Amino acid sequence: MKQKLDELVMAMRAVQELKSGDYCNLGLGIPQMCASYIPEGVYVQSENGVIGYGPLVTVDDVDQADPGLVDAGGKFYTPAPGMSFFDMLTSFAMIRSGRLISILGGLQVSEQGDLAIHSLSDNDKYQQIGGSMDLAWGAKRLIVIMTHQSKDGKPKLVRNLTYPLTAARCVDLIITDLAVIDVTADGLVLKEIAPGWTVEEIKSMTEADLSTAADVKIMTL
Amino acid sequence: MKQKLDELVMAMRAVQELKSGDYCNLGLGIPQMCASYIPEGVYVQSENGVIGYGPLVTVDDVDQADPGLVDAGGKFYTPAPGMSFFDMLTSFAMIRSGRLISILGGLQVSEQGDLAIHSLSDNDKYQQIGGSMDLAWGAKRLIVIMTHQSKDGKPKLVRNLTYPLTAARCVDLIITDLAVIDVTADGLVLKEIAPGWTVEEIKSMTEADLSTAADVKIMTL
Amino acid sequence: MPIKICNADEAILVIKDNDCVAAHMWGFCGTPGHLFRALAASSVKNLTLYIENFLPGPEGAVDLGFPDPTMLLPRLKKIVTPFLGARVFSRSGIGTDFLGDLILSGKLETEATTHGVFQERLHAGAMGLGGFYSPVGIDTIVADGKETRLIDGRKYVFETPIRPDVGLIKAAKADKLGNLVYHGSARAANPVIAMASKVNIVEVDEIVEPGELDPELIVTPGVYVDYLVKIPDDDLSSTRNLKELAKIVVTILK
Amino acid sequence: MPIKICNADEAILVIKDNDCVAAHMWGFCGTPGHLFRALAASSVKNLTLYIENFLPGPEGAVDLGFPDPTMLLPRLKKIVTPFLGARVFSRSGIGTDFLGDLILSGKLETEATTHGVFQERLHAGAMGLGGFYSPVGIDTIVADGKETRLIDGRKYVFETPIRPDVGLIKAAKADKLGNLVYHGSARAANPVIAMASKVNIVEVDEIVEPGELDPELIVTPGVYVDYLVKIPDDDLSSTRNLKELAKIVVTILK
Repeated sequence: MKQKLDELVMAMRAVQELKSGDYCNLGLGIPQMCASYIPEGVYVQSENGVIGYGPLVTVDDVDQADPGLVDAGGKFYTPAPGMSFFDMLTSFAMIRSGRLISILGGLQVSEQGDLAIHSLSDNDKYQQIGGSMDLAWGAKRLIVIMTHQSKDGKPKLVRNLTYPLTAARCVDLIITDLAVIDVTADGLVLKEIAPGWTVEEIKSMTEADLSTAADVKIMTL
Repeated sequence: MKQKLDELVMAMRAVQELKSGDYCNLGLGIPQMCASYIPEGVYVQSENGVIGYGPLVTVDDVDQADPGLVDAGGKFYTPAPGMSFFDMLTSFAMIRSGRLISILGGLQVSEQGDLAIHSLSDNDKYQQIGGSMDLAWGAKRLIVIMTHQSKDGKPKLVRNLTYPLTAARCVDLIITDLAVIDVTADGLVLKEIAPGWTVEEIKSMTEADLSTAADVKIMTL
Repeated sequence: MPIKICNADEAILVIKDNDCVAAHMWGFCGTPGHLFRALAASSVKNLTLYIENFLPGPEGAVDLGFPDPTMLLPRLKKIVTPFLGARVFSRSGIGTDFLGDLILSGKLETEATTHGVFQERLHAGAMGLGGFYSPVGIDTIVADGKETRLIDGRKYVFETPIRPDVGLIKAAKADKLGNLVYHGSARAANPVIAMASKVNIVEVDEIVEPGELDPELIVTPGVYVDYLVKIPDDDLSSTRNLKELAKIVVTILK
Repeated sequence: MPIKICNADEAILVIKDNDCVAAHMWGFCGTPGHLFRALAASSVKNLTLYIENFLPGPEGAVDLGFPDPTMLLPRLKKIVTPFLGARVFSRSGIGTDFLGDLILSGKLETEATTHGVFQERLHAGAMGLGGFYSPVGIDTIVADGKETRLIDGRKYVFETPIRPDVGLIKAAKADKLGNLVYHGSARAANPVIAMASKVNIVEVDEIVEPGELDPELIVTPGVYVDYLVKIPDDDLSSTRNLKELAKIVVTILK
């Protein structure tokens, strides 16, 4: 059963990094899937101005959908005890305060922990920067969830970014569909590998220099 | 009865400049005396974070003194319908927004409308700047209330400030114990004189060049 | 000045050609959709729109009242926004041009920024600042053509204040003095835009008497409000309609 | 990290020699007097105090619980404040020196600023900015020795962010997650200091369960709170005592 992990499993692995008392922000894409697995005592912030909200509204409780309770991804959420609302200036001060753990998606991460989230370029002007640069700069700890390779099989852990930079030297931990990788002062360190895969296989799908932790282990949920 | 106006009368003259729908801030000293004469429909802002509050607490209603309802001068105020509270960053954005009429005291005003409120100097380091520079810079309209001359008989309407600057070209109207003077692009213009005084007497107590309005009149309350 | 309580068409007349207009836009959460419709129906032109964000709605939702900002396009020459929704590239725009083509061809100017920088630029406008050094966006398109500076060994980008001529604000309730309270995360960028703008037009669901709003709960004091518009109960932007729309969005469109 | 609910002496241990500490101080309105007493009783030294404002109380009021900041002087090397109360010059200070003499002689450093600049410097700290250009204080002692710059023909002064090591915060109520609500104009600089500081110690009159505070009313979310101290009911800084003190101030001292 040598399979790449699916997105939900990557999200479930990411939330293992969160512990009671933590505050986090979930970026668009796979990170938002973490919302369903947030541990007890961890509070989620949404950049349009809310922290500590409850589970998302589902088709089964559609009457709870309140047009004023919408998260960054446009999903309706339910209230929860201890939540609070604030304006977006406050929200981005909070995001830049070093008090939130940030979980973002990514197109590429470099050996130095540089992050590229968008394929922004001068000629497409496809401007969806949103809060990603603020989140990457200001996080207490930045976790990136992304597939290990692009759809056309190119490595996403690279020596140097080829996509435009989001923020330099900002990533702390990378969770892919094959591995968990620490970004250290000495470069990328392989900490965990998905079941059925070998260190060598993972290295072969990685462009960046990747050292292996002494206690490298198999990912578990 | 050729008398200089007392402080209360100066304050009463100043509030004639306020009309329903105006918002104002009252500086320390004589301007705070305006509080008792604020016209209906005019709302007072205090820089520690409140706007639209009610009358001050007096010795007769001492039970109303609430340690959370204190104005910029440290006086207790009573609540009023439509008042609101905010933090001091918001308060000073409001003060700089050009939406408040500001009434300040003064040591000197120059021909150009430059204002000096404090005798701050390098060697006394008597640092009571407070919000005066913000209030002078950001006001929709800046009214200065001060005596026409200093205690030792020196003119306070001067060609150029000798006291340290608070803000340049900021004053719109000056109310003294002898006159009401407009600050215009063409210099200071005498608009009103206190009962019993002549234009020439006022000019003799003024160092700044002072022209006389065609419709100069006697101050009334 | 006393605030003016009037209808949207009347209020919107304060907006002149070439003005800078600012608004929050996050789906139907906190978006002044009623004012958007009035502005779209006006004949004003060459506006610069500062908008947080520019998110075209799903086709079906638009007819049901989703406050789609693309309705404003005939009024605009430039959009400054941290987030330009992907649908903008597949939606027909002015005349027969696709919006994406208008942007790619430069007929509609755009400017890249981040949420945090955008918010802080509005705040700088509210405080009368000349500009500030931002730590975010270094060596990215956000910093393109801008001054950078090393301060204490760290690199910063110089960003300038935004001081819109007119803010379009959505609040939940106002009292007759213009004091505003918001609801949930519909607060969002509305208070920041209100503080930065020279003139504000506010749409609300309800207008009450002074004293009915808790003074601790008022987020935007009336001193910032110039025009106050009550959304008609049967309007597409009324909370009642948005609640129905919300259910549809959850069940049908997702 | 989960917040720590503890007493003032325990919380204050997070403050180290040479730290920058920030607090609001406006008579007894919004002033963390309970934490002031704990800090005064500690042995930490060479602090830089960012305080809005430094207002010694009337002699009689101090004994009754007025949170006089002069009690902090033995802990300080520098005070940055927009307003240094006149009484500071007639009050005895460290040892036998008058405070005024300490300041005039430069033994205690001070720095001139304005309320608006002070607030914006804290905000710049909260946003991670490198600095900003302020329109206020041009050609005054506030601009002494600072860079100035013409922007669009207007002169501005370069001001730097304040990022205190520890903020001392006074709020009315907290829930157990550290969410804070304030009372009246005692809100003041407290929320701004809380957002700017790396670590915050908060004193409150009451601690309640999560969910008991209206989410619209919470001004400082718990994410900014590190230590939470309930003021003992019989403490000089308790609201009950301050209410009594307020009456005395109105009737006797004014």
